[in-house]
Amino acid sequence: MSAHLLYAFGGVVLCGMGLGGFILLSHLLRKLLAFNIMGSGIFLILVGLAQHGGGAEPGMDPVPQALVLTGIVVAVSATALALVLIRRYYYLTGQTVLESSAESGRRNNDDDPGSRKDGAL
Amino acid sequence: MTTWLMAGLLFTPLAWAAITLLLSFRNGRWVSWLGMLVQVLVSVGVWLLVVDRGEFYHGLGGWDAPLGIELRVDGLAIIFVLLTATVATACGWHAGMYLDSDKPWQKHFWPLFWFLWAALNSVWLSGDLFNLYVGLEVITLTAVGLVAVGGQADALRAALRYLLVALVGSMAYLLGVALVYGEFGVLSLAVVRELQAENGVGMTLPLALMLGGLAVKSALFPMHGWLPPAHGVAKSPVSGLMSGLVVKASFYIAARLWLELGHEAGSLALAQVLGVLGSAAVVWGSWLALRQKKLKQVVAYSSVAQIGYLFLLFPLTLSVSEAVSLQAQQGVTLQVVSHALAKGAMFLAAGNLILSVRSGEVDALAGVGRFLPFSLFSFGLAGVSLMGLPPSGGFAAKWLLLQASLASGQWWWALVLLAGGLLSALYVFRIYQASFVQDSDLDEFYHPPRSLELVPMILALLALGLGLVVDPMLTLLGRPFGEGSVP
Amino acid sequence: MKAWFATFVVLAVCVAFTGLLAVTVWDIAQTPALVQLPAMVAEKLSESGVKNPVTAVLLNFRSYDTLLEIGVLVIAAMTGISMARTPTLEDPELRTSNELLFALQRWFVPLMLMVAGYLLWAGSDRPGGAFQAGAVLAAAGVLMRLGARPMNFLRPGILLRLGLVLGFAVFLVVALASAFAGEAFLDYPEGWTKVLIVTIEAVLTLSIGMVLLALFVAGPVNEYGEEDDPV
Amino acid sequence: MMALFPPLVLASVLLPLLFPLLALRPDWARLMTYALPLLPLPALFVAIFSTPGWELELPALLMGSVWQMDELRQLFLLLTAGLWTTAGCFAIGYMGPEHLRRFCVCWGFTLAGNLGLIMAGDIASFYSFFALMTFAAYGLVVHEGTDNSRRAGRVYITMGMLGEMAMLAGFIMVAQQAGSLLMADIPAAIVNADNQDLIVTLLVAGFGVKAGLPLLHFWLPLAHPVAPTPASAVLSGAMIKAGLLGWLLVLPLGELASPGAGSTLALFGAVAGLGAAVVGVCQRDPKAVLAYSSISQMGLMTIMTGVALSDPQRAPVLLPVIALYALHHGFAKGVLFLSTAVALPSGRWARGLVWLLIALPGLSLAGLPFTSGALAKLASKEALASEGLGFAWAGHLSMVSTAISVATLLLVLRFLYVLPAKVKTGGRPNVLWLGWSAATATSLVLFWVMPWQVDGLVKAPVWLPSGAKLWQLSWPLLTGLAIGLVAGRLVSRAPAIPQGDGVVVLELLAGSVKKGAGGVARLGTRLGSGGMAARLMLHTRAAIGLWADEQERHLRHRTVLVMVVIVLILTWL
Repeated sequence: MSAHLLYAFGGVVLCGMGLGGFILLSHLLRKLLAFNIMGSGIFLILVGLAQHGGGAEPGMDPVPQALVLTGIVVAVSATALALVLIRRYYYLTGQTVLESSAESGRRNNDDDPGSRKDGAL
Repeated sequence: MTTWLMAGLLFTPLAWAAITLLLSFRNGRWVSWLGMLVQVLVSVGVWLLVVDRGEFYHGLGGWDAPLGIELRVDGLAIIFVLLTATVATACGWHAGMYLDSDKPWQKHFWPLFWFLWAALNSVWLSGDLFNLYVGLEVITLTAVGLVAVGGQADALRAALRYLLVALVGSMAYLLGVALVYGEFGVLSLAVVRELQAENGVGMTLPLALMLGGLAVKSALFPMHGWLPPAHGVAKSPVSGLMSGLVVKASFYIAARLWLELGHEAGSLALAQVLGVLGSAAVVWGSWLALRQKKLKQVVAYSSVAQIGYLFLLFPLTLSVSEAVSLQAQQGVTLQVVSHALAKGAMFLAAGNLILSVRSGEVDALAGVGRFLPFSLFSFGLAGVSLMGLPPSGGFAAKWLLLQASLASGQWWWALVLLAGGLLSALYVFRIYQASFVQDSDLDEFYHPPRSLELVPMILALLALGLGLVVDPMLTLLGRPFGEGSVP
Repeated sequence: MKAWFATFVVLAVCVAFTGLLAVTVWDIAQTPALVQLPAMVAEKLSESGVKNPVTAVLLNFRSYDTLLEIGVLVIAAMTGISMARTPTLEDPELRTSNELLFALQRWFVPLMLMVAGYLLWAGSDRPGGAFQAGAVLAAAGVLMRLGARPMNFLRPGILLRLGLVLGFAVFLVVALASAFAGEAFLDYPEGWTKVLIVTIEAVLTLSIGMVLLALFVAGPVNEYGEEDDPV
Repeated sequence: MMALFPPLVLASVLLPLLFPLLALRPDWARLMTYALPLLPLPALFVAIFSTPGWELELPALLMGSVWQMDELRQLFLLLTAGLWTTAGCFAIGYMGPEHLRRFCVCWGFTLAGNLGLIMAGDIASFYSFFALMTFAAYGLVVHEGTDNSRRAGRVYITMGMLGEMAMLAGFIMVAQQAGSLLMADIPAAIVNADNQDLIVTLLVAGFGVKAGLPLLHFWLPLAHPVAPTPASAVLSGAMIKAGLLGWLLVLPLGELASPGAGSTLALFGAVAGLGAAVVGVCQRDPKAVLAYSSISQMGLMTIMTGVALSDPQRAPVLLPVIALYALHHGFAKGVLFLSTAVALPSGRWARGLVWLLIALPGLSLAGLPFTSGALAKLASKEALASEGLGFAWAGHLSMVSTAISVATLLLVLRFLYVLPAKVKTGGRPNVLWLGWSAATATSLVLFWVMPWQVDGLVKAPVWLPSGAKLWQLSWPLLTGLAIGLVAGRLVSRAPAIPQGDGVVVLELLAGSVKKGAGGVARLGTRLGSGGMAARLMLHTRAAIGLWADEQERHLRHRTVLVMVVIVLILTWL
C-alpha cells in the first residue's frame, strides 16, 4: 500500500460520488459538476494506480500524467461546450432541467406535467 | 508512400477542418467537395495498399507501440475507411445543397464535418486504447455540435441529453482504460492481448466498463433513449452521418475489444446478456418505430433496432468454432456496412420528403408519391436492405448471421433475426402506406433539385447492390480482426 | 415514498459500484504492472528533444493524441461561437464598474501574462506547458472581459476564427513539414525538435487562451429572428 | 427448337426488370402502358421454343447464380408469360391515368420476379426473385389508395413477410444441411436432415402463404377484389402458382415417403377446397367469389401435393398432373378475373355470346367436358386413387375431390349470379376487348393445340373423354347445378361473411399491425356483436402503447443508472 494508492482510492470514492450525483441530480449545472467530479476521480485512479509496485521509483511514470493532461483538456472542452449549451437552453426555455413533457409534441395532453418528476438522466 | 497515404487519411480532414473554419458556408462547400474527392482517392489508395501489401502496423511519428501510438491497418479497418468515405461524401454532397446557406451558423457545418471524418478514420485505424478514447471524444463533441447547430430549443435539449450521456459513456470507457493501464502498464491493444494471453489475468470489470460505456454510446437497448431525439432533430444529412457512422464507431471499438480480449476476459453469460439486450433492441426499437408520428423518429427508432443485430456478434463469437466465429464477424461487418448505406439513404430521402411537404409528420406524406416518387423509391430501396431482402447487403448479412446462429446451436438468435425482418417490413410499409393515401390537402409540393434526390438513390442502390459483391468484400475480410504481425 | 425508494436504489447501486471498483483497484495494485513503460520513456527521452518526460510524451511520443485534443478544444469553441450571437461586447449591461475590479485588472493582468509566459517556457523541462499557460492567459482575458475592456478580436468574425485555429494549424503544418524532412509524420527532424516544440507550445498557448475566452464570452444573446425548421 | 439462347433468357428477366427505368421520364407514363404486353414476350418465346434441360450459369451474380429449365418449369413459365401478356394487353385498355407510372413500375418488377423465380436454379436467386415479386406486388394491391386497399395491403405485406421469413429460415437450414445453394439439392438434403419436420413445415408454410393454404390465405380474398383487375388476374392466375411451384421444387416428392406430413398437407388442402367454397358462396363481390374459388382450387392441388409427399411411387405421375392443373386453373382464373371488368354488349345475341364466353372458363374450372378442366379433372382423379397411400382417410380422397368439383360449380354459379351487368371498365374498350379475347381464347383453345408429347406429362389427346368418362365428369356438374338452383330458390339472401374471414379475428389480436384505433373500431362496428370484444382490444392496445411510451420515457431518464447496473451485471457474470 503505497501513498500513490491512496490517490487511487480517493479517485474511486470521487468516482462513486460523481456517479451518484449525476444520476440523482436533475439540475443541469449540478449534473455537469457531478460529471467533472467523476472525471477527476478517474484521472486520480489513472495516475495513482499506474505507479504502484514495480521497480520504477514512484512518481516517475510520465505516460499517465500526459494522458491525464489530455483527458483534462478534453473534459474542460466538453464542460465548456455543455455550459454554452446549457446557457442557451436556459435562455430559450427558461429551464434548468431536461424535462420530458416537451420532449416532442406528440405527447401533449394525456400527461399531467405536475405529477412527473424531472428525472435524472 | 505508406506514410503519405496514412497521413492523407488522418491529417487531410484535419487540414480541411482548419481551412473551412475560415470560410463561409458557400465557399466552404466548394472547398469541401474538393476535399471529399481527395479523401476518397486517399481511401481508395490505402485500400489498394492493403490489397497489395497485406495488413500492417504503422507507428505514428516513428514511435512504435507501446511507446507511441500505432495504427493497425487491416481489412476490417479498410472496409470502414471506405464506408466512411462513401457515406460521408454522400452526406456532405447532400448537405452542401440541402442546408440553407443563408443561415449564418451553417458555416460551422463544414469544420465539424471534417473533424468528424478525421476522428472516424482515427478510430477505425487506431490500435491504442487511449487514442481511441480521444477519437471517441472528438466524435462525440462534433456530433453534439452538429446536432446543436442552429441552436433551437429542441435541438439543444437533444444535444444536451446526448452530450451528457455520451460523456458518461466515455468516462466509463476511460475508467476501464485506467484499470487496464494499471494492470498491464501499456495502452496498445495488441500488446495487451498478448500479455493477457500469456499471463491469463482476469480483467472482467475493465472489460465490462469499457463495453458498458461503448454500449451507451452505440445506443444499445435499454440505453438508447438519447438516440431518437438527437437523430430526429438534427438536419437530415447530419442524421445520416450520425446513424450511419457515428454510432458505429463505438460499436467498432467494442467489437475490437471483444474479439481481442473477450476469449480470456469474457464469459458465456456475459455474451448472452449482450445478445439478449441486442435482441430486445430489435423488438423494442421496431415496435416504437411503428408508433412514431414523425418520419425521422421512425427512421431513428429503426436505427435502435438495427444496431441490436450488431450485438449478436458477442454470443456468436465466443466458444464457437473458428468458422462460425468468422461467419458471425463477416455477417456483422456486412450488417454495419449495409445499415450505414441504407440508413444514410433513408435519412437523406426522408429529408427530401420533409422538404417537399414542409412537415415532419408521417401523415403529412399523403400524396407525396405522385410528386416525389424518386425519393420515395430511394426510401423503399433502403428499406429493402433494412428488411434483409435479397439481393441487398442486409440480406447477405442476415444470411451469414442466421447460418452462424444455427451452426453454433444458438437457434434463438435466428428467431430474433427473422422477427426483426418482419417488424422492419411493417414500419417501412407504414411510410409507404401513408404516402399512398389518395386525398391530400396539400396541392403545392416543393420540388427539391434533382441532384438532391440523386444522392440518396445512389446510397440506396449501393446498399441494395452490396449483396452482389459480397465475395470480394469478404475476401478483404479473409483475416478479419487481424492476424499477422503483432509488434 | 416512491421517490425515496428510487433514491435508495440509486445509492445502493452506486455504493455497490464503488465497492467493486475499490476491490478491483486493490487487486490490480497487488501485482506490479506487466510492462514498465517509464523505463522506455527514459531510454528514449534524449531522442525526444525535451527534458521533461511528460512534455516528451505529450508532444512527441503521443503527439497525435495531443493534436486531436487541440482539435477537441477547437470543436468546443466553434460550437460555442455558433451558439453565440453576441452583437457587441461593449454592452453597458455587461459592464461591471467596480474599483476593486479595475485595480485587479491593472495589477494582475500584466502579472498573469508574465506567469503565462513563464509556464510556457518552463514546459520544456519541468511540469507546465501550453495548456496551463493558455488557461492563465484565458483567466487574464476573463478579468478584462468583466471590466468590459473592448476586445475586438472576440467578435464573431474571421479574426476570432483565425485565432482559434492558429495553434491547431501550426501543429498540423509542423506535422506536414516534418514529413518532408523526416521519415514519418510528426517525426521531428534532428536538431529542430526543441525549436519546433517550443513554437508549437507558444501558438498553442495563444489559441487555447482564446478558445477558453471565446467559450466564456459565448453568450446566449439571440439577435436573429429564427423560424422553426421542420427538418 | 433451340437448346439455349442465353441473351434471350437474360432478356426475359432483364426486360421487365429494367423497364421501370422508363419511369424516370414522367411524361412517358402512357407509353409505358403500351409496353406492358411486350414485357413477357421473350419469356414466352423461351417457354415455347427452348428445349428443357438447359442451364445458364451466372457466377458473378449473388453467390453464383444458376438459371435452368425443365419440363415442370417450362409449363409454369408458359402459364406465367402467357397470362401476363394477355393481362398486360388488358391493362392498356383498363388502366386510368391515376398513378399510372407507379402501376407500371410495380408491374414490371412483379413480372420480373415472377418470371425469374421460375427459372432460378439456386436458392439465392430463387429467394431474391420471390421476394421481389412479393414486395413489388404490394404496389399493385394498394394501387387504388382507398381504405380497403390499404387494409388489404397491410394484411398482404404482413403475411407476405411472414411467408418470406419462414421460407428463409427453411432455406437456411436446408442449405446448411446440403452444403450447397442449388435448388436441385434441396429435396435430397431434406431427406437426410435431422430436423426434417421443422424444415418441411417452414417451407410448406412459407410457400403456403402464396398458395393460399388455410390460415395463411387471409390476404387473398382481401387483395384480389381491391387490386386493379389485370393485377388480380395475374395475382390469382400466375403468382399464386409460384407458391405451388415452390412446393414442387423443394419438397422431397418421390424421394421420401412421409405419410404424416403428406396427410397433414392433404388435410389442409381438403379444408381449403371445401371451406373456401362455403365462405365463397356467401360473398357478394364477384372478385371475392373468384378469390375464394382460387383458394378452393389450390386446395385440390395441395391435396395432390400431399399425396405425392406421402407416396414416392406416385410422385412422378402426380407432378405433371399438378402442373397441368395449375396451367389450366391459371388461365381460366385469369380470364374470369378479367371478365369482371368487361361490359356486356347491348345486342341480344352478342350479349348472350359474351356471357357464354365468360361462363365457359368458369364451367371449365368445374370440369365441363371438352374443356381443359375435363382433362385436369380426369388426370387428377387417376392420380388420387387410394391404393398405396399410407394414411387413414386416403379412401375418401376421391370423394373429397368430387365434392370440390361440385363446390367449384357452385362458386362459378355464384360468380355469374353476382356479376353485375354494368361494370366499371376501362377507357380504351378496344384494347381491353383484345386482351380479354386473347385470354379467353388461350384458356379455351390452348389445350387443344398444345403438343402434349411433352415428356412424361400426358399422352396425346387421350383426354377426349370417352362415353363412360363423360358421365363421370357430368354428374358432379349436374348435382352442383341442381343444388345451385334449389339454393337459389330457397335462400333469398346468402349470409354475409366478411372478406378475409379469419383475418377479422386476427386483426383483433394483432392490433399492432393496425395503424390506429380507428381500424379496430371500424371492424367492431362491422362485426356488430363483436363490438364489445373490439372495444376491449382497443383499450388493451392503447394501454400497451401508452405503457411502451411510458417505459421509453423512464428509460430515457435512467440511461446512466441502467448503464451502471448493466456494468455490474456484466462483471458479476
